Amino acid sequence: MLMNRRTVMAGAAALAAGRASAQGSGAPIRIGLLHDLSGPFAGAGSVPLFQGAEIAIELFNERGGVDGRLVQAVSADSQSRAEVAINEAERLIGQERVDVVIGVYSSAHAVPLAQRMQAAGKILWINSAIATAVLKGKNFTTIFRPTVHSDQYGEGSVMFLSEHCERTTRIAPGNFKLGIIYEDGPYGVGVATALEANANRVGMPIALKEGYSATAPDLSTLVTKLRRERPDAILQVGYNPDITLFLRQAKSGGLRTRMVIGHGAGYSQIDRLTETFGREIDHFCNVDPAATQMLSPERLTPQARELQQILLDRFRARTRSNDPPTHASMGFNNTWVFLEHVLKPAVRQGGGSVEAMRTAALAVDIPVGGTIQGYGVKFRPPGDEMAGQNERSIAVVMQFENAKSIVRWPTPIAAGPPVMPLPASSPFALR
Amino acid sequence: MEGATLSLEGIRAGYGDFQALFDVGLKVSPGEAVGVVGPNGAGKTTLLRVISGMLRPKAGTARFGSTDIAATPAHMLPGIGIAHVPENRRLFPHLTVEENLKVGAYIPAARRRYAEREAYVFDMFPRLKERRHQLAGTMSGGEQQMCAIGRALMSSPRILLLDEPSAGLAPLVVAQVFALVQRIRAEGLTVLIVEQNVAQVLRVVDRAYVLDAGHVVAEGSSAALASDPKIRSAFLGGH
Amino acid sequence: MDPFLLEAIVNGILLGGVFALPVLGLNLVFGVVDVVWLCYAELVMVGMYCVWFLHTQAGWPLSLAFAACLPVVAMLGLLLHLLVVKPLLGSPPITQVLATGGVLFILQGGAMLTFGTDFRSLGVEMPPMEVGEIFVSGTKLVAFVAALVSAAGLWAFLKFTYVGTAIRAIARDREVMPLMGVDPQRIYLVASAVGGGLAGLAACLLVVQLDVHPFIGLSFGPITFMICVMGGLGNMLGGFLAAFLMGVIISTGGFWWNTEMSYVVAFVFFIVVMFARPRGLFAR
Amino acid sequence: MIRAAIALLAVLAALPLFGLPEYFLHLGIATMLSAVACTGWAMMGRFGLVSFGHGAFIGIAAYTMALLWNYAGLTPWIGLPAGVALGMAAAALLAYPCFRLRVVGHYFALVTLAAGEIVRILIVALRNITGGSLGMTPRLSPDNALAAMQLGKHGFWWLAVLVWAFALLTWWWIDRSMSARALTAISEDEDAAASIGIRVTREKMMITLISAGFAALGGALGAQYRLYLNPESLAGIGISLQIVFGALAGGMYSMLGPTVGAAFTIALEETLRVSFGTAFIGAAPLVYGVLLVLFILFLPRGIVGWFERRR
Repeated sequence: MLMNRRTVMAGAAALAAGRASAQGSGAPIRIGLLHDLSGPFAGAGSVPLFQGAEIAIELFNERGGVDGRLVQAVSADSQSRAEVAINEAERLIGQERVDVVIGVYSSAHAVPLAQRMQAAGKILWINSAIATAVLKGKNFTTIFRPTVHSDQYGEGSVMFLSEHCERTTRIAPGNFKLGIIYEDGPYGVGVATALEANANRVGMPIALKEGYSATAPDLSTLVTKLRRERPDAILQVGYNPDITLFLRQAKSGGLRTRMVIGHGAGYSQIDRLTETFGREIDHFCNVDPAATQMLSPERLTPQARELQQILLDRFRARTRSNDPPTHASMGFNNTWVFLEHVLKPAVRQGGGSVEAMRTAALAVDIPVGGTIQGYGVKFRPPGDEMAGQNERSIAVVMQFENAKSIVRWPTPIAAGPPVMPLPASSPFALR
Repeated sequence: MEGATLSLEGIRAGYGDFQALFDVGLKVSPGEAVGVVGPNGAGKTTLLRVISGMLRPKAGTARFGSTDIAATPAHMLPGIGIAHVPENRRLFPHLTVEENLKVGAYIPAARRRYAEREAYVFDMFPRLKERRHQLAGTMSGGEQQMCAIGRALMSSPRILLLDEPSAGLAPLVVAQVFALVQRIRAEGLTVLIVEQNVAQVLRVVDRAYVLDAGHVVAEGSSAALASDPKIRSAFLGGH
Repeated sequence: MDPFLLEAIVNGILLGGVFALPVLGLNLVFGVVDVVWLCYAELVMVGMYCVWFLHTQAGWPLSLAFAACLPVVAMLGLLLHLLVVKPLLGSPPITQVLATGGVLFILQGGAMLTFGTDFRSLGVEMPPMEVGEIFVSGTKLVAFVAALVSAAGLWAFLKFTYVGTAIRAIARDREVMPLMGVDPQRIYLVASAVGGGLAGLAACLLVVQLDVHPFIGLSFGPITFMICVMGGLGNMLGGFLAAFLMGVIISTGGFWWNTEMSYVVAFVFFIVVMFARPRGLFAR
Repeated sequence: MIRAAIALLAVLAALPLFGLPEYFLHLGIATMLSAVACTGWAMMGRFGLVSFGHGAFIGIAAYTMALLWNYAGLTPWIGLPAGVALGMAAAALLAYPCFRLRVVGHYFALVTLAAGEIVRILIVALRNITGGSLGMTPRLSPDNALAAMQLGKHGFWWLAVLVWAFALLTWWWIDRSMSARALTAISEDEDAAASIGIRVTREKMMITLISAGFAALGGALGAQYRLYLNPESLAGIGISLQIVFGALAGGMYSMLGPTVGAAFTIALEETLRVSFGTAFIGAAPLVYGVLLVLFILFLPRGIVGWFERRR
């Protein structure tokens, strides 16, 4: 019998909490958690994504699960390799007999998994993989993605710049040159494509658009080319080791510009960036779903506010992190939405069948402010071009200031106008 | 360094299933020059390889002074005074002459006397001194043979094993090489030389063994062997 | 000349400096022991973790951490030789290569277990230098000079010491070495230790430029092997020059075309070189 | 012997009918197809022709097949052979100059490694056609699954058994041909072989093409089975080395060696990952590496080679 240690431990811990047994009836509900816990993606955000999901399940069980039935997580490691992800999905649905798999960090894994899960008639709940192409035009019915998709990143940074560039830099959007650089994985390519499309839409010129491998040992040529093209803003899409390498080489290569905008992944790990660059990254911007601590609690519903505090306390206690990465919020938030708003009603009303979960998912209607990341949840229905995508997900533009992130866009929820262009104190600012 | 006697008794040796030497016995006393002659494939090279530890005998004893050769790792043998100039010289062609000599002086005792030994070798082979910075592989065959002998002499050996020093050399050069051998032995160094060129070698050695198909078929003083009609007819062209 | 192109070329040469030390180490081990260490880049990774740990976690001064890294990785090279390579000396090359490939997994897995999968950064930096319109990273320049100095040191070791000369000799003819009183096994040990030490040295120069994580070896491992082969396996000077050639090709390829395709250019160039000079660009 | 082989095939073919769980069916298909690739690799590997670039041929074959289907609607039943042919052509293009110009040993291994990486990067870079690193999925055709070679697990199981048997049969046939003896002679001493009239380049080309062909066949079928293509797992260093590991662990000198190796490495990877689970990240590759080294040290001729020697 293949038995997962973590399964046993999670189950035992939940039982030890003891609240359930009193009310309890019924077998535990098994749910697959699939993340990259080893390999390059692990350090690029997949681990906090997993930890967030675990905290959500732990909390859900402490609160009694679904009328006493606890959720039992069966975790699996896809090792940053697509074929391992496929094997694990086969094992989770075939051997572990789960009806739901939650997680999936990389879009390259989400593509085959979505297809496989749809064919097997199981639910895939994508917490992170953001490439628009994962869902677009696929007509999936059992695949759901509560988080943002790559087109929204592109929209976020281009709209943000076009709203603010003329006022702050005296350059009209039509003359404000962009330099787009991206890692050549699905995430980088997806966001970069959206950036280009949005820039074309608002008429912003693109001075350079170039991909690079996230494992490249040197990016100085890219720095040289950017220096030649003199973009007014540099938009980077990358993981951690490559953005650190780029920023380091950009600084020593004398690259200067008016604004640097990152797009999640590497740029969402502000602790890590601060560790390396200190305050030199102040006033850089980052587009991402908001990490929960960036949102002022009064903008959230009381329930969301409570969850926000629980996540922050528990995540900090677990990892001694100063500023939990966005992925922790994503993992917790999206898993919580599933447990509370899909699983619970589906078990109560439909016996927990896949069909009941599907119906429950399509019925979810959480208003803006109702989740800890600020966005609401409402899935696009079957037949829609983006069926399964949360239409209320939002990517916000935030700005780093002293190791904290402050929301700057969309303007209605912004905590004030951005600091732009980069002030003279920044080593990346134009002189 | 004082002399030591090399003695082999009942040596059997070969490669895999192939046996090259059958119960070979041989003795070289200090200060002697001894030759081993015989046709191609008689096992002459194998014999030298046994003495310098490159090949382990399957049976028999091999001693140099008080050392059991068969029980000593090959790389320890230069330390007790055995120097082997192998077949085809086996120089390091991409190293300079001087560097080849330096490798020859690798053992600690030789390193301490490097300058002295180098002067000795350069005195014996003035050509090597001229070409000390030249790559060994770019020299003529005779020069390479001198370099190989010089390399062996760097370790201050007590016995010098020479394998076919005349192979592939022009007759004039062969004469030069044998003149050198004569000079070396005149300085008191023990020499064991393996050759196909029987006429030449018998002129420079005191005694010789005749090896054929892995067996010692004759032995004696070089004068006796040179006049032995059987040897003459077998190896010296029969006149 | 276009100053930006010039900058790309300079950057390529500096990049060559990054490749040069691992190439030298790999070449040394290959030339002497006749075995390719597939896990060489992972030895560098261990060295980088070593410096990172000693400096940021144990609080040692950087110079001391550097000094400690060398013997640690040299030791690792020795162990690799004694435990894995030595028992396989008589085996076909593919078996040896694959055994060191197994060590690659061990080192990656060990690093994950010990340090986790996070990216670790040393956070050391030097100001850039500006010459005309060209910017040169101070860190890279220092690393480059250090690589040159180390290469010169290695050259002197090989040229002027008895062991070094024996190392160069053994690369051509290992059977004859015992006749000179040289124990090949000891030379293998020395070469493995020096090869490991070079990986440690490379780690010191890399850790100030790149973040370390368990998979960092993938970034420069394959290209290192190719450079080694391009210069001629066992040919130290050839490998050293090929490192700079490859650096410039990647850099200018990226400049004229794009960063992604620069590696295609480099690999195609490598294959063409192999066809033209099957024993390496600088084979004698 | 032949009877035993037929019986074994019959048992294998019947297995899915006895309700083998889906996950094991999945692993079985993956194992057999990977065994085809490993067997292909070992066909040349055992003669001292070590390639680190079989991923290149797999990538070319798989993408050709899928692109023909998605863009031209050509069924994979034709697209697969076409892709395999193209993969073999690439192998010829690479191998011919190598053999003529005497690029051998480590040099040959590294040239093939570079070729694998080139194919991988090109697939990534040509993302407008290939989907880049996001990968691509063959267009689904539920109404016409058979023509589209979208067979489901049982169908693919039988297809895999068939292809695997074909690979072994080819091995058996090579072993009995003159070529095997010629190649053995070549691997021992190329010049000597040439001097006794063996056409060295021709023999080497032939075995290389067969080898590349089987690797491409196994790999491309695997992609079709998963209905997903990805440059990382079909081209480049990762897959190329994986094949070599499998072949070597099982034993590249015996007919069943690569198969046993493929089964062993997949089983080991799955077991380690599942049993260590998510508790000790890094333990699985660590143990995998340790076992691999121990295997090579103590079973240098692989698992099957070891058994053969004991017999």
